Amino acid sequence: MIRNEHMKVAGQREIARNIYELVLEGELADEIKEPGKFVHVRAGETLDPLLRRPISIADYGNGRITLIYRAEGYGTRVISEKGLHGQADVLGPLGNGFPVEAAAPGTKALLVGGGIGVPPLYGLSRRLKEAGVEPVHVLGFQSEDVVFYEEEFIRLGETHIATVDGSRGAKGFVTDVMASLGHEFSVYYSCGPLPMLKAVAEGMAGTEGYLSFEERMGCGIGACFACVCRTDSNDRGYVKVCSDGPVFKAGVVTL
Amino acid sequence: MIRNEHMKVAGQREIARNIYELVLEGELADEIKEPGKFVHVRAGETLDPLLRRPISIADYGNGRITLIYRAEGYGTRVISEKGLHGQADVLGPLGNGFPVEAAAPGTKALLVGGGIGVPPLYGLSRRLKEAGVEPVHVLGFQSEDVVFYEEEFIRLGETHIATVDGSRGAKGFVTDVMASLGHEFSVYYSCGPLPMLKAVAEGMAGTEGYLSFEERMGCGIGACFACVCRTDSNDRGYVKVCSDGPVFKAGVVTL
Amino acid sequence: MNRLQVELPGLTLKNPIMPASGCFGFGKEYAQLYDLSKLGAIMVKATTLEPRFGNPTPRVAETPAGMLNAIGLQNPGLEKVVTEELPWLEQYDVPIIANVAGSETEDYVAVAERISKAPNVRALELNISCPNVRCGGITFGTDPKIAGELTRAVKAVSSVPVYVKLSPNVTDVTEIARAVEAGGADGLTLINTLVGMRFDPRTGRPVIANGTGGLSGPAVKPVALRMVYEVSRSVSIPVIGMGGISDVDDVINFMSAGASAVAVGTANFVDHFVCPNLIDALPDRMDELGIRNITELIGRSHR
Amino acid sequence: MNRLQVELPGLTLKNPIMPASGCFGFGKEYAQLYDLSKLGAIMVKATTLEPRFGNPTPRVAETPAGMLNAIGLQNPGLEKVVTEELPWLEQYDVPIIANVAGSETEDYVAVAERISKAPNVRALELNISCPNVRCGGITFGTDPKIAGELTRAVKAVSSVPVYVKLSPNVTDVTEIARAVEAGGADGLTLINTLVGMRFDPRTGRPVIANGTGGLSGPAVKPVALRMVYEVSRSVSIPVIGMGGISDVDDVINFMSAGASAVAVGTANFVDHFVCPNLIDALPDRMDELGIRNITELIGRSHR
Ligand SMILES: Cc1cc2nc3c(=O)[nH]c(=O)nc-3n(C[C@H](O)[C@H](O)[C@H](O)COP(=O)(O)OP(=O)(O)OC[C@H]3O[C@@H](n4cnc5c(N)ncnc54)[C@H](O)[C@@H]3O)c2cc1C
Ligand SMILES: Cc1cc2nc3c(=O)[nH]c(=O)nc-3n(C[C@H](O)[C@H](O)[C@H](O)COP(=O)(O)OP(=O)(O)OC[C@H]3O[C@@H](n4cnc5c(N)ncnc54)[C@H](O)[C@@H]3O)c2cc1C
Ligand SMILES: Cc1cc2nc3c(=O)[nH]c(=O)nc-3n(C[C@H](O)[C@H](O)[C@H](O)COP(=O)(O)O)c2cc1C
Ligand SMILES: Cc1cc2nc3c(=O)[nH]c(=O)nc-3n(C[C@H](O)[C@H](O)[C@H](O)COP(=O)(O)O)c2cc1C
Ligand code: FES
Ligand code: FES
Repeated sequence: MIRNEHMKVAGQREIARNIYELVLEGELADEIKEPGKFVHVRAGETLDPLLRRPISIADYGNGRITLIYRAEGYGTRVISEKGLHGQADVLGPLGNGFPVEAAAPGTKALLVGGGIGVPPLYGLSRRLKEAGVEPVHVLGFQSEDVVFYEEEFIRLGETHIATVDGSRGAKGFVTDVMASLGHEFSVYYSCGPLPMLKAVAEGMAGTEGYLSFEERMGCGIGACFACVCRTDSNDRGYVKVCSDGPVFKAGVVTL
Repeated sequence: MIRNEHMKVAGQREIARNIYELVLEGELADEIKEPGKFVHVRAGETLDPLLRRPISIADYGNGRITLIYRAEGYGTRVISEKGLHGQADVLGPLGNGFPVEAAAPGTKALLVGGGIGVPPLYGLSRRLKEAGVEPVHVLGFQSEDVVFYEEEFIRLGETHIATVDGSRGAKGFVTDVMASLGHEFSVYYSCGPLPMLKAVAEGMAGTEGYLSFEERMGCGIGACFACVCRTDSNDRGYVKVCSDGPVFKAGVVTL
Repeated sequence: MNRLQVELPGLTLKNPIMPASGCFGFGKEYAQLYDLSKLGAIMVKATTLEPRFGNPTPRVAETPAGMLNAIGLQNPGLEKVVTEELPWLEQYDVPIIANVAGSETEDYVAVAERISKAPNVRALELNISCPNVRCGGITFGTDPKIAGELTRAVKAVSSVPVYVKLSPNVTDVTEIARAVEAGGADGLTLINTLVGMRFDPRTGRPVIANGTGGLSGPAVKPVALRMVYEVSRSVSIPVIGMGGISDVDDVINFMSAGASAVAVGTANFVDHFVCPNLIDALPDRMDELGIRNITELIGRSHR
Repeated sequence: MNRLQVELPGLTLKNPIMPASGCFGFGKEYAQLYDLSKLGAIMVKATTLEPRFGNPTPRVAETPAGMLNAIGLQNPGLEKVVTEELPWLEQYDVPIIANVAGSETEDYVAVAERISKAPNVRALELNISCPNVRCGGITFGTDPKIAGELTRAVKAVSSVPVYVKLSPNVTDVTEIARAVEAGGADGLTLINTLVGMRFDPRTGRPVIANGTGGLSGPAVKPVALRMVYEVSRSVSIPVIGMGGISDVDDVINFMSAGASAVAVGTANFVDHFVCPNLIDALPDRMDELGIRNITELIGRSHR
């Protein structure tokens, strides 16, 4: 069930430059059955900024959810600085997440994330591991100062970091690292900027894959048609990222 | 000099229902030479609420100013709830205050305040007392739950409280109390809603008096012509409450 | 007696609150959140003769206390709306106002004729004011003569009362209002969105793929109130007011300005429960203001 | 070379930032706060032939991310402006743009002729768009023919270039823009305020004593940007853009949309140092965006 809840802020900390980890407590947490869903967060309580911000659920459990977001634009800065006075106005859980069951127990799954696309992969990786799947992580960032959750991912499985400027891990893009991996994957999952998703999908052509998309949103629940993507694979000719996604099987959305 | 300063919040407390006392620290405090001036306070830091709120300086000294305001409308509620995170964006001091020197030492001065017009009279009363004038206070409120600073005023001199519903002090208006005072006053000072100022000025006709006015403001410094009042007593035909006032000698502003 | 009840041509409203067209789809999504029977009415998404995909993305952008949209009337087309969307809504006890759009008079007429026969459609809202579609649309809404003629053509075929939705992007909104009243409109709805833009400082280009978009939300409320005030004084048909409504005093104020009922658009994205919340808040606020029946508010600023 | 310098008819601007008319009086008040010589120019308060008292109070009201005003062109009148206000401003090294208003063509012509001879007045801004005065004013700004004729009449007597200030309360702002260009305008300034209202829920009456007021501030920015974009593409004279500017990216965006310089109005009430702050912030932001000279920004969205 979708709830609109004033969730209690159990903690917020800056885990990398302008990247915040926000832990929220409330009943909404118990509604989440799948990693990769998102919540729609109100920034402040006045009329400016007006719209909610979509943020992936990075992790969930025990009546809590964890969000990891970059405070760069106007609204996310308000959220980080002062929008959250002990509580946050959150709508969710929204959308469809990553299918954990797509990876058979005992197989390896590839998880590829870029920047603020990394957070939902953490919850996914935990669930995969619980299901007996071996997650392998390839995480791309701009530079060392914005790398986050490296330790957390390492604890769950093999983890490769790439930075554009080479200041941490391999220099280059996630696809450069992927090319050098010698594993067999039953399935891949990816979240990040569109050009990255495209490159990942090309590199993994032939393997079953799931991609999580971003689009500007209005309602976040499928009512306003703000967030559509073209697709050739259904009769409508489009999907809505907020309610049909944000996760789609590779090949559904025209890249 | 007029400063725009992010003043440090030294303390805020609710002193009556929806009435807050806010103590601010900063260099602006040292610019104040006269009671009855005001500051222009920004509510929040986003674009809504947009305009600053004019609030009288209730007291000042030792690098601090005290504001007393009613959090009733949109902006003042934002100020009280969350607008002030350790600091407040304040422009001031603005306008012209009460002339303390109008009351000769050894004489009695009448101070009449209504509701949120009471605060600036506190700073005035302190300065009068320091100057050897004996202040007599008549303070009107709606009802007992919004009465504030009674003790503080009593410490400075004779103090009469009137409430509209009689729940504290005399039942009725300040003018009812004024009629029953047996004193001789060299001068009177008043701040409150327009009908009260009018009644006070009528009741005190013949005595030198100073009235503090309220008007909706834009700039707060005399540039936008939002806050004009008609007057017959100067060649322009009007005064600006923000820069010519808010305090005017009784008779200047057409009531 | 229901204090919140309002009677309008074709519509008996339990309360004067309805979601605005385009902000509520065909109701399915919000039905997950609350019981749609609670609403005074529902203004469903614009319907065109053929299915439309709409504009490229990004289609929305935030602005100070507002937003821009250029959805481009994406909708599944008349056939699907009358065979799937509207029948699905029949399970709720709520009148539907069907928003009708097109590029040519013939499109409007064809959609109006068929959609007005759907059992739960109690009124049409002629969308002559959408700023986000290139052909037709916007000119219908800015030329009084064309607007009047279109109204007449649609009235001739509609089985239910016809409300015309006015554009705020005009020099004199009362001129268009009078023209569509003369054309036989049963009511007016206003305002649609103001045309606006947002730019990306890095690229220097518009943020919305379409270039311009329609501005809505609290930012436009003062303009909407002014137009509702002006229009309701210059016509004798009822007005449904909208533009930036987000709290109960906004409802009171639009009705004071002259609206007989109100629609809520953008605020549904900010507080997804805003419509039922407003309905619940109205009686208490009316008590505070000494208003017995909501209809007392209508146009009280004119008196 | 000064990276921020902009050359416009009659105006050599140290930087493209100037306070907008009506939000800065004749400079005296802000001169207490900072050195006016820092500004690109100053658009002073509207001047009419005779002194005006203006409208009753309340004259201003807050709205979401904006404000309404109905000052009513209060000003000390031509005589006092040219003998007192303008001479006082001569102590600063800053070009003055004199905002000229009136009810009849003759008023405009008389004010323009005399005020354009003041030594520090480098340009006129013809205010044909003030929504808060009853006679004249607003019709000049909404009728292309009358606007063109007024421009021609004023051009005939003005000793300095003439900019015409456009109203956003029109169906097609480019039509008026082209008409005043044809009338000989040297430049355009836009936008003036949108007509709006606010109501008091307790009384049901308008908050502004005048009933309607002019909406300004960040709320109107998307409309202003759109109009600057449209107008700058349809005329060949320069445009000074305004409407809701409050930060350095707003300046960049208005110039990207097609403005050659910008004016800041309402924001002066929120941050009284906004103009010098913007001037100081521009070079750093230009560095971040890889812009060498500010003029590179002008109209880059059109290319
Ligand atoms: C399904 C989904 C999940 C997301 N998960 C995360 C996450 O876990 N962590 C994280 O840091 N970010 C995430 N994002 C991106 C995040 O929503 C944007 O970074 C954020 O909305 C930007 O808002 P702002 O206030 O910083 O910027 P502003 O510039 O103030 O935003 C203006 C408007 O544009 C929208 N917008 C701007 N950038 C984006 C974007 N990239 N995607 C969607 N809308 C955008 C905003 O929501 C807002 O409506 C996610 C986006 C989507 C769609
Ligand atoms: C010189 C001066 C001194 C003042 N001193 C005090 C004081 O010491 N304590 C105190 O509680 N109040 C004082 N006021 C009144 C105070 O400014 C208003 O109560 C406050 O601005 C209301 O803002 P809001 O956010 O509560 O209401 P909103 O309804 O959100 O206000 C909307 C707009 O109207 C203006 N406004 C509303 N009411 C008034 C009013 N009565 N006077 C002026 N502007 C108004 C606001 O400033 C704002 O611009 C003073 C006013 C003036 C002019
Ligand atoms: C995302 C979005 C889509 C809209 N689609 C339509 C539409 O299809 N038909 C229509 O008549 N109006 C449409 N509108 C306009 C609204 O119905 C309403 O007139 C306008 O948004 C003002 O109200 P608001 O400020 O409450 O949103 C749309 C508005 C938004 C924000
Ligand atoms: C209080 C106030 C007074 C104004 N007076 C005038 C005026 O005298 N002449 C004029 O041309 N514009 C006047 N304007 C309009 C502004 O110059 C400007 O065009 C408009 O406010 C939009 O800019 P902004 O959003 O930055 O305020 C006034 C605006 C305000 C807010
Ligand atoms: S955000 Fe409204 S449909 Fe997806
Ligand atoms: S508030 Fe601007 S002149 Fe007084």
